Amino acid sequence: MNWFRFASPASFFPLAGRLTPWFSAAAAMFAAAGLYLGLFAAPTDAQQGDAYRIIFVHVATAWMSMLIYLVMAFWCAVSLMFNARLAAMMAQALAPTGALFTALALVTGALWGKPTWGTYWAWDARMTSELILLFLYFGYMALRHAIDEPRRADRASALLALVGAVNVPIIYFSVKWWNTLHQGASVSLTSAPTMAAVMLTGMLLMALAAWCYAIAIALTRVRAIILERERHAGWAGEAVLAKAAQ
Amino acid sequence: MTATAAPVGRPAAPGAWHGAGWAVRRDARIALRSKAELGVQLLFYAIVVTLVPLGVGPDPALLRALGPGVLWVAALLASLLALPRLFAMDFADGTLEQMALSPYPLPALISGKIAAHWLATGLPLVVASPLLGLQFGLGADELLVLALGLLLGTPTLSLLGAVGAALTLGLRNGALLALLVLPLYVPVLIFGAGAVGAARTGLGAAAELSLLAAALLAALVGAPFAAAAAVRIAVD
Amino acid sequence: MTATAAPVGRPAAPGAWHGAGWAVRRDARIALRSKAELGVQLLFYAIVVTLVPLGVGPDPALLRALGPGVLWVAALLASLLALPRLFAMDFADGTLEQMALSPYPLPALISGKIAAHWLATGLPLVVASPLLGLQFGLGADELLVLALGLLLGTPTLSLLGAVGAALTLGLRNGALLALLVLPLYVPVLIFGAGAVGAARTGLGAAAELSLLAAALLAALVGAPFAAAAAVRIAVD
Amino acid sequence: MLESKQLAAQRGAATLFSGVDFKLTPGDALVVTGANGSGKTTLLRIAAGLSHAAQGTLSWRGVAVAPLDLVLRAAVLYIGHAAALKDDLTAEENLASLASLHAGKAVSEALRDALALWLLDRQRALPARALSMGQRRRVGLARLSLVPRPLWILDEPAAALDAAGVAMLCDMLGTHLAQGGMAIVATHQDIALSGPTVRGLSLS
Amino acid sequence: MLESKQLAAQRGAATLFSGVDFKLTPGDALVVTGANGSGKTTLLRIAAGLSHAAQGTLSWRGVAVAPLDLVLRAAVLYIGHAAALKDDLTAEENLASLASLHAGKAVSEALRDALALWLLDRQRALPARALSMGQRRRVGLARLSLVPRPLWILDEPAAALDAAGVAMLCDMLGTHLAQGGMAIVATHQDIALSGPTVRGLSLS
Amino acid sequence: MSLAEFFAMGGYGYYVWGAYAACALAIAAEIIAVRARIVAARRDAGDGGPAR
Ligand code: HEM
Ligand SMILES: Nc1ncnc2c1ncn2[C@@H]1O[C@H](COP(=O)(O)OP(=O)(O)OP(=O)(O)O)[C@@H](O)[C@H]1O
Ligand SMILES: Nc1ncnc2c1ncn2[C@@H]1O[C@H](COP(=O)(O)OP(=O)(O)OP(=O)(O)O)[C@@H](O)[C@H]1O
Ligand SMILES: [Mg+2]
Ligand SMILES: [Mg+2]
Repeated sequence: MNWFRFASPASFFPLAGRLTPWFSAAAAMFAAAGLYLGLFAAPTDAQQGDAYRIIFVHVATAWMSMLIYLVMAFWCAVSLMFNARLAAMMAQALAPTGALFTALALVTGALWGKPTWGTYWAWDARMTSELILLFLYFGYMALRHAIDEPRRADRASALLALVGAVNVPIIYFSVKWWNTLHQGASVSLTSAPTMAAVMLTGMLLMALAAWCYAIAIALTRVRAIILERERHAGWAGEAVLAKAAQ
Repeated sequence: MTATAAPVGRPAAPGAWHGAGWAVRRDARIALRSKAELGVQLLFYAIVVTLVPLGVGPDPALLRALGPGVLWVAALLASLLALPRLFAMDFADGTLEQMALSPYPLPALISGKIAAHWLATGLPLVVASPLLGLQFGLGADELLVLALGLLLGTPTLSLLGAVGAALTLGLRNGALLALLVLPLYVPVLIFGAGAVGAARTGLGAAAELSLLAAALLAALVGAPFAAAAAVRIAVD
Repeated sequence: MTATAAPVGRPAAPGAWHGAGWAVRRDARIALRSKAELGVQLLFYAIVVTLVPLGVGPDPALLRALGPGVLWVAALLASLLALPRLFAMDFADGTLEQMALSPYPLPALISGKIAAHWLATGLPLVVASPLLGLQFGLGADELLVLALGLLLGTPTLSLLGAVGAALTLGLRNGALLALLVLPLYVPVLIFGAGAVGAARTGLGAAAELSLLAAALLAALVGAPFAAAAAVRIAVD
Repeated sequence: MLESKQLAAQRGAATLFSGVDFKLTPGDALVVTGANGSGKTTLLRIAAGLSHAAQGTLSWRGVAVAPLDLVLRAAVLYIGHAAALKDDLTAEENLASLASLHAGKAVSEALRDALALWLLDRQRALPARALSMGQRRRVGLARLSLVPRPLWILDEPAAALDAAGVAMLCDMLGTHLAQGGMAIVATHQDIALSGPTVRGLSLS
Repeated sequence: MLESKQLAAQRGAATLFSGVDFKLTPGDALVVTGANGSGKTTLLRIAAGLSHAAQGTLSWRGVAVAPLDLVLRAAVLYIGHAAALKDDLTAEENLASLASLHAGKAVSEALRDALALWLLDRQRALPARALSMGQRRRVGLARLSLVPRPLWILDEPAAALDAAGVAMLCDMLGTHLAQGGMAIVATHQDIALSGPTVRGLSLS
Repeated sequence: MSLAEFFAMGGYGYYVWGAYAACALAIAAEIIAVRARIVAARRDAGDGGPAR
């Protein structure tokens, strides 16, 4: 099997269509199991009470927010090195989901912070770097949006994502440094209780659900992008008609 | 023999230094002709820095604590203010495409432009900073660290900013440029302001300053190539 | 009869309001080409506000003191970043001479341009300021005074900036004059930030706010004519 | 209607021209020629009321007019080297905006007709940045049919136009003059504009 | 030396041209004509190595070259619509700067000669903002004699030039070709460039 | 455990359910938006494509 066949949008389009339902189903299953563990099976925490149950969505979204940026940067590198259109479209499709997870990590973190720290927002190292990550996502999307010519947008935004990816660790490190310099926002995230096995399992399941969801939604969005951009290429219309005929 | 190292028929790229020198000379000469915009930037810096003592009141301890951060944030914003001018006019009048077509390596030409830009916009801030730092009651060693930090940090700002400016060529928006560039400025801000803070508490700023230097080195190596790639995309 | 008041053969100048409306529509359409642009402008403010704690540290008391000043500096920066678009580009591409030649009164057209500039840079900040102020821990009445002050003050920034921008276009010493205009920003910033400080200490901000309103009125009356005169000189 | 007496223009230490007299009555055209830098653009800008003359007077309908006089502004359509197009606006938006600056709100049918006349139907919704050099000029010239003014002042209108565009331009100029309009045109190319009422003015 | 195979260009959804083949050997000139918006500028930018072609290849001396290839950059002099002049620099400074960007430091006598050739002696010390349209173009064209390059790519070089300027341009082109140079010229005006080695390419 | 207790989350119901609801709403909104986008893209490709 020649995998490079799928590097062309025309042949990737149906493949993505076939994969999506599987990932959606997996996401639903993992989420159901994770939610069961997180909301019913896991016992109430001695220190935080039930507030800690936010961890099951918070950690999953926080992990995904960073992971998606890395994956996006990977596709951007591929698109620049091999001048691959599909890779650029993958990056384009991932960005909104990444930004969404970042925003959700911030919101869930803030909602967690109020009961535990007594404030929605503190200039904690992780929260601050997460906020900056959100700005990086928005910058990427805004730059894409501002350029009309899709190929130019591909290349310019890919370059930006790479520059950003090189900077993410530096930003993270510097913000951490800044935080210790200022004696922290009085609370530290690492003081979370050592996790019970059931909690850990629940978090992992939720993270897997987020993975599968992100893949499914990105595949769907990339199909929309392929159709929008290849609308004049002939095969796109055929693909739509073939689908309608089924 | 070195001559055979180059494939037959491929001319060797002419000197990168000459290219950079060309750009520095040209841009410095233009900047010296129209001094107005330089003034705007320095004035902005001064206004921002003067404003804070007026806003937070005359408590010396408070001012001294705020000083480094305010001076650095102001430097960041002032640098941002000057960025649109780095490439936009050259792009509009066709200079940038001539540069891309010249036999000099484009990253070298771009480095020259960045250097000239820093000379015109960053260096004045470095020079003015001790004076403005006095308003916050900073001591001599803090002022020294402040100036040193700006000397190491503002070129990094220009370099990173150049990438953003090149990426937004032909796009109307000054705010977009800020959105792309300011997050990248964060480490410089933290280490720069941190250095002065460390000097104040007597801890010594060597660590922060070396981090600033390292960031500068990294930006020096990477940014001209990234900016050149962005310029190539823009002239296509 | 009013008709005879105009000398025979002299057409009455068409409506100033129409002229201003034309300029507002044109410039606002360019500035807000897409809905995303408004979002970018708001993000710009959010980032500027985020930089401050990174510079001065996360101490809530410090931040609360700095908050109003920071928002005002952000307003100034956004205003300055958009200034080149106000006249320089119109001058370069010939729009400004077409405006001078149109039958609409030039000060009206210019007022429209200034209004559009404010709509694109000042208004978004006024709207977002309560949210941004929260990041600095400002209380409800402070937030109200902050928003009110920005509402009164940012148009003044746009008007003063327009005079400076027009002066730099054509006059031989325009640059110098423009630099003289910039310091006029300072009183606006001081009253604006001072108003919030007064609200915090419970003194009431009526005095500062009326001063801002007075400054706005003066600028509204004077600035369009000054800018129009400078533009006429520039297109000669 | 437009009459100049002893116009002179000075730039720096150099006198570009002096003693320029012309008189345009309805149906007249003045074709200004001359070497590069001889002062054609300068003369046209003075005639349009944009620049001050070093000497001499300009009068419209027998009344002396100062630069940027409202009377002149209401009578003149000036199209110079600069096209006054905004890169971010589409061709149609640009045209609508420019036309309404001089002649109030433009009707959208009239806009389309004007664009079609200059063969820009397919470029209507393109941002000006995407237009070719000639297409930009065509958008500028499309104002001619939207802004009714007795006096056209055109600085090198044929630059960047293809042959069809030049023919179109001559056509419009001919109609304008036939309807009692006036025109001052500076040009390097020979544009086929002839007739008893077309006069030449050559700056040296 | 410069050879194109099946070049095609796409802008937005529209294909501007496709299947463009040409071959230039020393002494050859290619005169590109076509209506406004037909893709002349686009083709010239591809040939100069500035833009990517949608399809097709470009080769120089038999070797395929990518956009902005050093080989091409060392062989081409491209003068497009934009003059690359800085308003604040004088004519001479502008010319010196542009020439040295492509051919190392310019000798000051050579600069003066080049300016004199294009009748710009008296404008030498004028800032570019004061120059007339045609004078600006002349400063740009003065590079032709300062930057020795086998392949000239000129986009509407005659625009804004007066008759003497056009004659000068034809002269220079003729000499360049006679010395074994090559040229690609896009133009709307008929420029008197003839000979067995001048070929036309008409884009529709 | 009663249903009411479950929803109260030991007094932290507002925060816990707020977090879960935010996630659910955001994900639902994203799914709807992407669905709408691909439907629109399909329609345009079907209409505009030269394959017709
Ligand atoms: C806006 C607010 C917040 C943001 C942006 C945020 C961000 C993050 C990020 C990025 C992670 C993943 C980091 C990693 O795995 O190394 C994370 C994990 C975590 N967060 Fe938060 N957080 C926020 C608020 C909170 C609050 C208030 C708490 C609870 C007191 C909290 C507790 C945790 C815990 C326990 C983890 C898991 C740590 C681990 O597994 O390593 N977070 N958060
Ligand atoms: N400060 C100055 N000192 C001397 N000469 C000047 C100065 N400013 C402008 N000039 C000259 O004034 C002339 C302006 O001419 P103008 O633009 O009217 O020429 P034109 O006839 O339109 O030329 P073209 O055919 O090139 O468009 C130019 O020759 C220019 O060099
Ligand atoms: N995004 C786009 N969608 C459709 N058409 C476009 C787009 N961008 C550019 N074009 C068209 O591409 C063409 C570019 O042509 P080019 O500038 O090469 O023309 P030209 O032959 O040089 O014309 P001129 O004689 O006017 O200089 C124009 O017709 C323009 O309208
Ligand atoms: Mg002229
Ligand atoms: Mg062209």
